[in-house]
Amino acid sequence: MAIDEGLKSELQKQGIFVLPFEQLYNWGRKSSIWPLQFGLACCAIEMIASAASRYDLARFGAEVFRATPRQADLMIVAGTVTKKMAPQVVRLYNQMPEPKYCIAMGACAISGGPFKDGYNVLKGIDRYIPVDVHIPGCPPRPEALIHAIMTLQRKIANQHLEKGQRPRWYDKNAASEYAIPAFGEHDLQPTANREVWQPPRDYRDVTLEDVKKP
Amino acid sequence: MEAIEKIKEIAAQAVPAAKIEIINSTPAAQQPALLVDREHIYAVGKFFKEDPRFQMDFCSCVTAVDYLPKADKSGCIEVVYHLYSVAQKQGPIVLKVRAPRELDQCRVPSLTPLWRACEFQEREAYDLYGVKFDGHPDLRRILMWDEFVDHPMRKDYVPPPDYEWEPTPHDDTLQRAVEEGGIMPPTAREELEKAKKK
Amino acid sequence: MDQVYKVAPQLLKFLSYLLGWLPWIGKPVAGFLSNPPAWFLLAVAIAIPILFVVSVFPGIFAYTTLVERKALGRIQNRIGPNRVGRWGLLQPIADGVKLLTKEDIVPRSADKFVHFLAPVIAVIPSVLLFSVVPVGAGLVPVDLNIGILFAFAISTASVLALFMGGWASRNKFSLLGAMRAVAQVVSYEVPMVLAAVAVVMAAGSLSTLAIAKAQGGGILNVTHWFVFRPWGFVGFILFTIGAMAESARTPFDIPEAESEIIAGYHTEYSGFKFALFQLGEYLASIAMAGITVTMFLGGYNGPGSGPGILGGLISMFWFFAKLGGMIVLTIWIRGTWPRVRVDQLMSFAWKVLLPMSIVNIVAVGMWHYIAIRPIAWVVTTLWLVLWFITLSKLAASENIEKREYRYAS
Amino acid sequence: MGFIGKGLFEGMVVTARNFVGSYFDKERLVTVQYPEERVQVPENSRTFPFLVFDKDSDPVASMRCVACKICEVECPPQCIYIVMDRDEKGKPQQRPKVFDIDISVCMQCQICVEVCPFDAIKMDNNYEKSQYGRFDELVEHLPELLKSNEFYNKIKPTEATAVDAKLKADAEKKAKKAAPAAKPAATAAKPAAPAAPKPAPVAAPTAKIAIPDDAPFTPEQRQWLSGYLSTVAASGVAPAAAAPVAGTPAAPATEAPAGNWPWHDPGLGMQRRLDLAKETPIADKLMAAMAQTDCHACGYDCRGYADAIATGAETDLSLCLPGEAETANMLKKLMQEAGKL
Amino acid sequence: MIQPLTDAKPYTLTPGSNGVIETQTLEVSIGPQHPSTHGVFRMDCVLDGESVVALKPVMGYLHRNHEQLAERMAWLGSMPYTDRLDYFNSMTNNWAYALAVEKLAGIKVPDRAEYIRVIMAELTRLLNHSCVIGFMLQDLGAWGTPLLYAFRERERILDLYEAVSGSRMMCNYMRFGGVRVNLTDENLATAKDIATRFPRFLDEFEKLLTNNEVLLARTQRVGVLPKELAINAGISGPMARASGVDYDLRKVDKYGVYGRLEFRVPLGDIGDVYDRYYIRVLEMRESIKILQQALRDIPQGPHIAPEVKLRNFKIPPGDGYGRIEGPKGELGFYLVSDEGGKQPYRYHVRPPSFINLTILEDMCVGHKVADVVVILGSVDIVLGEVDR
Repeated sequence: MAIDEGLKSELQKQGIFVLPFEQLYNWGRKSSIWPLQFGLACCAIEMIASAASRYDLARFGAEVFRATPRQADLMIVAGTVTKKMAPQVVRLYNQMPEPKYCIAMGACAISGGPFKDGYNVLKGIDRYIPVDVHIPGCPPRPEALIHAIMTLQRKIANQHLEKGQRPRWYDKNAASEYAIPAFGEHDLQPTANREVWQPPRDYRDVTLEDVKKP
Repeated sequence: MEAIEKIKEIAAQAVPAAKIEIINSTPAAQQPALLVDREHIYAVGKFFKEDPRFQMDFCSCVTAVDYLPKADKSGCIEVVYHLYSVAQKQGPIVLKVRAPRELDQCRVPSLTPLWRACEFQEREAYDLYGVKFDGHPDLRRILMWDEFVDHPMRKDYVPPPDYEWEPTPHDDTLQRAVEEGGIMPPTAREELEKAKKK
Repeated sequence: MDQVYKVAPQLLKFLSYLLGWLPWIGKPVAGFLSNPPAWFLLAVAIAIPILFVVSVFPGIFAYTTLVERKALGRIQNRIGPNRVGRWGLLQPIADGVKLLTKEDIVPRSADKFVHFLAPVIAVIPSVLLFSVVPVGAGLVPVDLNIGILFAFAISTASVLALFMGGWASRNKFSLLGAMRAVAQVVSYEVPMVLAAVAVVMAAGSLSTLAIAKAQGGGILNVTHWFVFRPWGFVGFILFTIGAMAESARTPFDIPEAESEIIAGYHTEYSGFKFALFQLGEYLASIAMAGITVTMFLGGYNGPGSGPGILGGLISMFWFFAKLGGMIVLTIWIRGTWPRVRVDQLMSFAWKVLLPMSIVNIVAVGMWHYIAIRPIAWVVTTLWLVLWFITLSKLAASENIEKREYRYAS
Repeated sequence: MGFIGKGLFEGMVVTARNFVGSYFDKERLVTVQYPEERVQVPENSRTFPFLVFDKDSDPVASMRCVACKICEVECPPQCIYIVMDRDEKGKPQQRPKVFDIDISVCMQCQICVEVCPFDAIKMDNNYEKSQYGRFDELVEHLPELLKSNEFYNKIKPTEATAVDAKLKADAEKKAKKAAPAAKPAATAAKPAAPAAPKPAPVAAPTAKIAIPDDAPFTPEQRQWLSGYLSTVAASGVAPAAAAPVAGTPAAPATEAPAGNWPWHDPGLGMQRRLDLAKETPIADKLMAAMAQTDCHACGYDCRGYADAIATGAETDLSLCLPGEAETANMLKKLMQEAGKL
Repeated sequence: MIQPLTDAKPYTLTPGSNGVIETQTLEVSIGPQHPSTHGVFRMDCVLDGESVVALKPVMGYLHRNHEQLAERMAWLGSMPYTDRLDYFNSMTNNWAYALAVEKLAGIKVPDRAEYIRVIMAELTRLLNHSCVIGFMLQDLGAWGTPLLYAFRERERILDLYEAVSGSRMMCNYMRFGGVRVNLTDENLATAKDIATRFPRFLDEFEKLLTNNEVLLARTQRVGVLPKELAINAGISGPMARASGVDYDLRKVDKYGVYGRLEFRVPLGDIGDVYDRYYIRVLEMRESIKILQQALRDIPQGPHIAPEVKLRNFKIPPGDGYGRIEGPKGELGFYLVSDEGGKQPYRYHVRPPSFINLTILEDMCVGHKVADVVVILGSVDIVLGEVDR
């Protein structure tokens, strides 16, 4: 039962601050996201630059890069996920304690990027783990990473505890561990985790007509 | 550095049994190479390394190149060694050695005992091209995972199917995306059918 | 403890006056509080120091993490956390809330019970350490006459927690971290204790209150601090190095060396257990800073500190000011120096600190028996400096040398 | 002494100076608080491409892109997808019907900007594009890509003014040449060709369709329209004149919907196209040598240009911009073989 | 008997033959995800207590098939991919590839372009050496302070790169026959300002580090690399010069206009981690000298050879090898073009950090785990270049 705004502002006038549990949790998680110290390629250097002096991720309380997945809440997949590295990435994501988020930073992490046609490159990490925010760019500027972290904070801010809209880590039977692919003779087995990887079936061509009628 | 022909004579005298030819590069590059047969590449390499006139003690680059069989030429895998001399600061001597493309006969004597620099690069040539180096201390795959069986950098390698979401397909990705029933712009699918009909 | 007995009745009277106006339960409660039975008075007298220690020092821990992140930021030309609350003031609270609501993972192959027990044991000794730290003039939670002995006995118990944590997680890196922690704390315990012995000899008593009282007097209550004695200054340096090694702060943070063995013994701890480990670690370093302040920097003595209400308050101010100074010093060192290697740490402890602390004890003896002050100053200083030079020559590892670099022709 | 020495304290002095300095000296506190303050991004900083159109009133018509697919071919990660717009008769318009850029693959290398002969695609510098979804949100279609020239001038002033000046200069040069209706002026073969296809009056005796002066067109549009109408008129009249010597049935009207020319596909290599057109008449061989993009950079479409060369109406063999020197040399070789030159 | 870990052999504490307690080695994989492996690089270490008994490097976690992709693209198409090889020094990667193609096709580069290339390469060298020292200190445990000072200077250089080429890290700035955009006077002014400001930063950096006793104790006599092994193992760059190998391609090949600029090449003699650190500091000082000379006498003129075509650029059939002195060592490109000429038939990169890792085991055996991390830091590897 979310408290309605009218009553809340009324109480506020009297000096009583009503803070439902949900907002307290979200505020706590939002304002102290500890990313996992996990860099793959060039985007990792831009991630370090965003934690460096000029762009300073510390202002958001997110500069504590924890080396162990047990104490991290955010995995920033910064760089190309190759097929040889994919099992390790999924295992790391499984090892993180539950209210965990994932940012796919850079074209390579989203879709394999410029190296899409390589034989050893995974076409995007969301074939195996659910990704919350995608940042296009090769590499995205440090401001783009900070903008993404603010987008993630907005997403955390409106998570709810009510029955219907609960995030996955509140209900018992939702998966918090994702299948780790095995090394096959020619490719990873399986090539994608079907529960996580669901491309849209209908693809509509956007043509000139959409330009004419806005 | 003397002219390449002179080097060829010196090498021929030093290792009489070796069959050495000269292959020249593009006219502008002026880096002719010495093609040596498989049995004597080790002896020639040892000569260039120890001979006081050359002292080639720095093996800079080891590359495998896959030549597909053509109408006139039969296919082969060529391993190219670029040797430099740190002591006398001399330009490259390029040694080439060829091996047939079939996996079981693709064997070349390793030069790692002469130059430690070749260790990783020969392992990479084995991993990506399938050239087995006899005498290499630790011939394992270096870049691909151990359970991988193919040699992916060969010209006739076909990567596994992975074309489910292709918003911008072109020529062969378009071909493979249509075969695997991937999701792509409908106009691209019609275009391909039309081209097939023609 | 005796002042608390005097204070408790007045406090209860004030409380009863406060609750008096409550409509129907006010009267009986006020009556009960104004003349309390003996057992209730004792309970309140015990409750006040416990409440004080459990609320003030974890608060100091929370805001030490904030000061640390902002100070490290300022050293590195950036601003620390400033978007959570006014100047980032709510950052520690946010960290706490997040760590509390984190899933608590216990590795499958871990030894469940030991894995659970380790953080608890990490916190208990650190909190107990505060019972002997004199916060103000006469204000010490428990006035033990063997205060310093109790402090050292308890502080070694935290090593158990580190090893249990490392061993129970069944993780190779945490095992390495645990072994390093044991070796380090054991080998730094000895020079620390011997440095404290010097102070105990000078103050003539083990009780921290007495040591603090011994440093009172002199101009503005400052000149009698032990740190202004030659042997006191050396003792201060030895004790600070030992304290930093004890609580694994840079340059001795080898047990959880992030760049070598991931996060050392608390690699497998997540959420609230990790927060408990951090709490234990930081409380231990604050408590050690408190003991250093008590033994060498004159505890609560400072200009204006005295027995009365006002003097007590000023003395508390001085104690917390000096405590803050020590914490800032550790943060400053953390932002500057690289980490020492394990074997160098050991050789430094056994070959340099231990002999110096023994020499220091001899210096205190000399100081005590040479009646004329100036001669005592000269003799002890000479004695200490001579030993300092010989030891540094002996222990200086041979490979450190200045090098010249040539240029290619 | 083993450890406590001069060097350690020098280091402490440096960090202390930085700590104190951060409160006074601008040099020692370099943080730019991103959402409130922003780093002044230099002018030619680049993130993702966008398409330029000239007039706000009608973006579709005034789009500079003529769908010649040079950028699609040259893009290293192949993340551009273009479909040529055809009217109901199947005749190629000079506009892309579909122009997608998959920004989840784009590597921001601006090679498409470099190779575009019509300055139709430029690099934006907006970097705030993080999305929750990954599939359709990260494929930019025409509505998101099309941006006005004013926007281009706003984000990149110097570069935009230089491009506008060049376009205006080309337009005037063509207008001056086209006025006396002399031999079609060879536009400069340098890679940056003019945007509007120049009106090449075909030798065939067709009256130049005059456009009323009060029609609401800018001079530049007038050029383009007249060129376009002349080709339409020319195609309507000239099939007979283009009858090749070899007697095979003349190809249908040059503007006929894409006939069954197997080689008419920009993706095929030059060699393959010529093999497909081996036994065909000289006009088809010439057409096979073109770049098959029907981009009208030469003033005709591929078929029209081939016929013009075959009939001798067009002597300049280097007008095929996308084909560049390769097509020009091949045309010269074919003409020598056919003994026409 | 104590329950063994998943794969380890059971611990036996029975006294060995000579009465010594038989201990058991510990296999630890300092794995693809580790705070100080500078990316996804793995070392399988066998530890006896703290000291290393054996060490096998494992790579390939960032093998992005750059060479196969290059064989399907035009010559110019793989120029932006060279930025992603060693993602710290995109300018020198571009230069190495452009130099190799120019050598193959025989293209003459105008003088102004050569000077611009020298300026950009030396700026990259400054940036790379300062960041490497920063990362090495991070491995030594200094909580990011030297690293963030180095990144503060790096931001200044990246601003110049962005103003000139459009992107901070992936410049894609050099073309065959010169550079894509000419340097305006304002860019030259910022470059001069960087050249004057960098020595002050270097002095502060040295004061913080060079005679810091903990650093001296941790790095002297650690990871010693003898001179003959360095030459035989093909080690190049500052790592070789720290062992006394006098081989700097700017002096040996005299490519570009390095023949006209005078600068010195610092050489160490023991070849341990401290030498590699200090050689990089001295090389930064030499680079500043080169930068000032290049900025002083940069001529006017075209910034690119006009006759080089942008599209359908063809190279006559044949092969060739071009190399430059990158900040990490000798970066070479071996290119083979067949008769089609529009695409490279074989495109091979000779990466310095991949070959400098050959002797990692020889340097690390016998040292502690803490030293292995520092030695890897001093070797200065970037995984984009190691795995290509």
